[in-house]
Amino acid sequence: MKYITTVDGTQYTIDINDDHHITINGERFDVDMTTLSRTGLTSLILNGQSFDVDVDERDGAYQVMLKGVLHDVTVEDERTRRLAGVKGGLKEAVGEILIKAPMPGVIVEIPVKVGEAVTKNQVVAVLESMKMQNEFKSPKDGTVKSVRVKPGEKVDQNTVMVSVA
Amino acid sequence: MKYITTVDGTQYTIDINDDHHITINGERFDVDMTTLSRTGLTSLILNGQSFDVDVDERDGAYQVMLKGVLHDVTVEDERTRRLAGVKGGLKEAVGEILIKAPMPGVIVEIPVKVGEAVTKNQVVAVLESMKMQNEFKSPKDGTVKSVRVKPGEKVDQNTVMVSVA
Amino acid sequence: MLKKVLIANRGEIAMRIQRACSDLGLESVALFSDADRLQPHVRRATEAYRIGPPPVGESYLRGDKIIALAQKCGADSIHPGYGFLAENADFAQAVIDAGLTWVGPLPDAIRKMGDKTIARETVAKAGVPLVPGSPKGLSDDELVALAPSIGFPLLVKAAAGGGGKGMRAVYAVEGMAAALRTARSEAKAAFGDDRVYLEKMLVGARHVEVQILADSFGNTVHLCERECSIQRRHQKLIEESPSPAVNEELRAEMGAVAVAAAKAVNYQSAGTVEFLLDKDGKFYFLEMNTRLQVEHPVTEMVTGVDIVKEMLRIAGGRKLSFTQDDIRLNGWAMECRILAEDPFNNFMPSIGKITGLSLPTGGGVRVDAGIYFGMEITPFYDSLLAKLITHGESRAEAILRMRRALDEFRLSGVKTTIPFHIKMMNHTRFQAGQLNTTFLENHFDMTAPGVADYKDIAAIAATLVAHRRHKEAILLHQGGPSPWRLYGRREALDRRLR
Amino acid sequence: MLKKVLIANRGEIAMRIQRACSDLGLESVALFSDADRLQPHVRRATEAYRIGPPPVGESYLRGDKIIALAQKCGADSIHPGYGFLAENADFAQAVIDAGLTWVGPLPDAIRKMGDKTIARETVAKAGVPLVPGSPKGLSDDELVALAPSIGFPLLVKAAAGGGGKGMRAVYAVEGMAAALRTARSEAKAAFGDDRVYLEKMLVGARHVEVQILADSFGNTVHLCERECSIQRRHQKLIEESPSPAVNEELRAEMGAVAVAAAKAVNYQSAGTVEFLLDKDGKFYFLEMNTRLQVEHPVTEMVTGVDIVKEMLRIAGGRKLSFTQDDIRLNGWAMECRILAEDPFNNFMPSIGKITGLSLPTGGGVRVDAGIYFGMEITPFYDSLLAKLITHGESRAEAILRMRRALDEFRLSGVKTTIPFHIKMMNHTRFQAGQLNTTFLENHFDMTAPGVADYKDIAAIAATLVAHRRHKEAILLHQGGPSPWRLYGRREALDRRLR
Repeated sequence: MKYITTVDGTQYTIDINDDHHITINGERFDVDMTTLSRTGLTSLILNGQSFDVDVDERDGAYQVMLKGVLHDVTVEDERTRRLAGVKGGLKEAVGEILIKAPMPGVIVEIPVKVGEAVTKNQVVAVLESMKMQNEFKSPKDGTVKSVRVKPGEKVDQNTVMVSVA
Repeated sequence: MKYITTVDGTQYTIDINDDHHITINGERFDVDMTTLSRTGLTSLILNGQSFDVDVDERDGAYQVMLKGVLHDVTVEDERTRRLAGVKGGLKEAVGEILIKAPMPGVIVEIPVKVGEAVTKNQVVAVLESMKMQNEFKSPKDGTVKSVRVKPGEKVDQNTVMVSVA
Repeated sequence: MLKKVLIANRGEIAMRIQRACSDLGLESVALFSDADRLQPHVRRATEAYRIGPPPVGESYLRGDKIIALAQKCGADSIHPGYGFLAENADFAQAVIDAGLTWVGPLPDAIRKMGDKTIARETVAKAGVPLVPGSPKGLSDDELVALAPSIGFPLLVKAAAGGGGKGMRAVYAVEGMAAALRTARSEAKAAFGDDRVYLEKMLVGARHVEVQILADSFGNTVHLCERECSIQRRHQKLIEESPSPAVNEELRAEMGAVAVAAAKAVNYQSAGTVEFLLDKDGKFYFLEMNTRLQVEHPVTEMVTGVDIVKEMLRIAGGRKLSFTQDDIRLNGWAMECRILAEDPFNNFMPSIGKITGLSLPTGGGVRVDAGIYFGMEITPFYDSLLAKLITHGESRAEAILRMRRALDEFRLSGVKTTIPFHIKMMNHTRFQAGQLNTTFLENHFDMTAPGVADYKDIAAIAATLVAHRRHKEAILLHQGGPSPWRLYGRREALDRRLR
Repeated sequence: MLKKVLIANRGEIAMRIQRACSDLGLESVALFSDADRLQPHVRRATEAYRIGPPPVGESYLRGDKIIALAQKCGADSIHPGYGFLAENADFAQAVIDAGLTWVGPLPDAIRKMGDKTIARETVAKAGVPLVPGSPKGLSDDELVALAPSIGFPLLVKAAAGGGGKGMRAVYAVEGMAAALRTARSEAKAAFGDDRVYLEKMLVGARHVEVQILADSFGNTVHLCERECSIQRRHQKLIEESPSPAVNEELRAEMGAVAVAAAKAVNYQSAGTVEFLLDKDGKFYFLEMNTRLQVEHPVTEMVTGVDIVKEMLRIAGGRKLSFTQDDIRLNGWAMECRILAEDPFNNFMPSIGKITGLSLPTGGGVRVDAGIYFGMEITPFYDSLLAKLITHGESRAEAILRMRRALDEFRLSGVKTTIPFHIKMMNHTRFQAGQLNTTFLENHFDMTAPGVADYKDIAAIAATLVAHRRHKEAILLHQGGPSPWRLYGRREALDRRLR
């Protein structure tokens, strides 16, 4: 099976020949990847080179932690890609996106208003927690759909602060 | 709720008053026992004394590991005990008991025959594994019901060697 | 000697003190808030008592409750650890007034060193160098006249101020007039007080501190220096001993000054005198921490002195069992603070459950931690999960060992600073020991590409995971939705896909 | 110097060697059988290759495959660890013949020390004391005449024998005739050879061994002694350095003899000369182990020498960087072997999955292990899971630290020797250092009551668990059988019953 995989902007064509062989950009490798059930512990041996990796999946995108470096990875299988006519790169988030507080804290500032147009990476909320101020950014270009908290308000974990569509 | 609990032959009367108080042989204690889900990690604080315990249950009997000492414990609730008219102590195992190899190995000796009367703790099988000879004893007085392996035979884990009824 | 020590703290430092008590054959008593019921310091204790709900104001800061508890359980002393009540002179006094032994310096020493102005005046009298500057409240003309004798670059600072407001850097005498004007107007606006003063700007200075131990018989010994220049927003992240910038001569000089500072406040117990060390090898007093410090293990590794045990011995009225001449440096030690913060996301604190944990082990590696598999990281306390300390014959070996220990350290479920430390250990400027307190701002970029590029490996790993999910999905579609069956299938699949 | 080392071993010792390579900046290559695919030594390696199926004869003992692999992957040397091929002279020779460096002694030294008779003859010539005895093959009359000069008690032993067959203890000359008669007839029956010989019986002797390091320039240094008297069926369970029975004078004497024994076979690399030390302070050669030993860390802790690093340096053609005069003992170190064996059940090997794991940490504690949460303990390899090593200022402190480290060491899913070690650390005779090789048979009872009696606590813990199960059962009865619901309920119940 063939995949088009993009890592931090660089694109690779990967063909999984069988359980123990892959071809990446035309080069063939012996591969042995084993995951210990329910621990997330993944060991990859590639032509004898051993790597301990953490692979995290969220909404179809992958984050791979490898030797202390975090990589953003997208994987598309070739057929799906052909059918969809996608040109590569990360798909933009779609629909209404809820920006939640990842931990309890106090809202310091909400620098946007409902209906306001925002650009990707524009700060939409500032939360203070564990003695630190943390900024939250819009994941895409769009419009602020709702503002659900006020400055000074104490919020629990997972409280929706702002939504963007 | 009241329990009659026997530890290595010594009997205790324990009354669980509520989630935080118990009475043992008439003496009342503050108790705080917490188990971390799915790790078996149990912490017991009794009038401020802290204990890390491992409690293992098998067929209604408990093994408690505490400060490096293993205790055999039986717990009976008072009502059941009264109804059954049991006089205390470990209940004898009943029915046919299968004596299995806990690990792969080679049978060294089966010093009993089918139909032979055996006493509790009499050796019924000797298994060699990891370069060591290990003896297996009858868990009760009874009769050898079956001998399913021969000296020199290689056995897998959980192979039934002998059964006693 | 003491018999039973109440440890008024939590986490790794509570474990650390508990171990020292155990090594001395002393009993110890643990405290816990409701959030900490299953913390190792509680489970490993012989005695443990609930102190209150999770917020610190209702638990670990409740000095009254802590003293009452100590009396109730028959403890004869209290060790405060660091943070919480450790530098609270009133609490120390209350402990003593309750007839208990305070495992720390006398309240008077805490008070004097806790007030920055009194501290500076006291140590200056003892001959400790301060950052050169002017008195507060002079006129513009007086300040301009004084400036050349302090030397450029210098800072104009608001007398009433803080937080950078009313502060201006000046690089030559020509810039003085403008800087004074804007600084005064900013200070006036911010604090209603336009008085300013001058302070020498220490460019490229290092944070170097000296560990002190003093008994109640007047014996004061220093245990050489630690360098803690790798800081982010004044929070230390990496510490080492000795400092790459300190030679034998400077070590003796800084040590003598630190001992003088401690003696100036009649110091007892363990304490740390912090200095800024400039590029020319001149050093200036910053402050004295009147308690055990987070980074004390690096000093223990190179001197062989168990600082917490010594604190307990001193509090029990013992004399120091060694003199300055007995202190020898052996090799090099380094400490990385493993925090529950996300280095890829501006060090944002991370909470959650620890779903995977494997600590580094082996020779030359020490871990001081208060964590466990399944532990919930709550937002109530600071983000320090563990301290990873390595020791080697040389600084290079300590770094090599740190690199592999970081590689062995696996913690999942919350984000940690491990990737930050891996990047630091591979940083050539760090490896060369060219450190200063602005290292992170000026010489470090978390997103800079690493020595080696493993993007292709990341691509393969993610693709294989995606491929397996795909296969699983097909299998699931064919099977039913029973979670048990799913579990069985996953295991079978794992095996097949090896 | 070496560049790339293939490590022909598994488990904790493979990890240990990997770390030493990393500390020296050397590359290393790991091997694994199918049973070991997820072992830490494989996952932490930069390079790892499958060697074969789980049985050792098809994997770790396949010297031919190992050498071929080393050549294929460009390794320039092989470190054998201990066990497996470590003392196989033919393998060592094959490694050398293949143009690779053998990280160990020359094959000739392995061969000479591997043959008991040649070893005894060789070291005797170098002045090393042997257990006094008679030659083999003398007549009854000759043996009776010789006996008083050897001294009683003594053993009559079969010349062809082993395993206790044809062996008799004799306590006075009157018993000689009968003992010779029965020993000869037993020997004849067992081995078809009735020749016997006499050997002095060493009552209450200790096992004391001396660590040697020798480079290829003729420099041979000893790193003082280890005591390993706590053994069960000749398997060491607890080791320490120094020995409580050895003073400075005896240490120098045993050290010099051990160096002479090593020089007698032109020894290079790390090795250990084992002695029996009797109650009168007389010591006798047992054998020389021509490899790294399991218990080497206790020596590392007290001497500060990294033995594995030195082995690699020596193999790389370097001179020893220190002399005998540089070796100083610092404090006391102790090692407990954590085995997958059940001390409550005659040390029966235990297999299964590690379902809970928490290693002890902190100052003065070292763990050398090759285990992980979720690991399957298989019956293919020996039962050593981890080595727990503690260091203290004194023997008492090393024991105190061991006690708390054992208390912190949590491993569930398989039975381990941790309870055995806890009992030993609390044993007054052990604490007093009154050790000998029959300590376990004569002075130890695993089922003897402990210092304190916690039966009431065990009763309470089990009763509370039973009570909760009871409540759960009622809840379950009311609910459905869905495993998901059960899981949710259990969590809710855990919380409610706190």
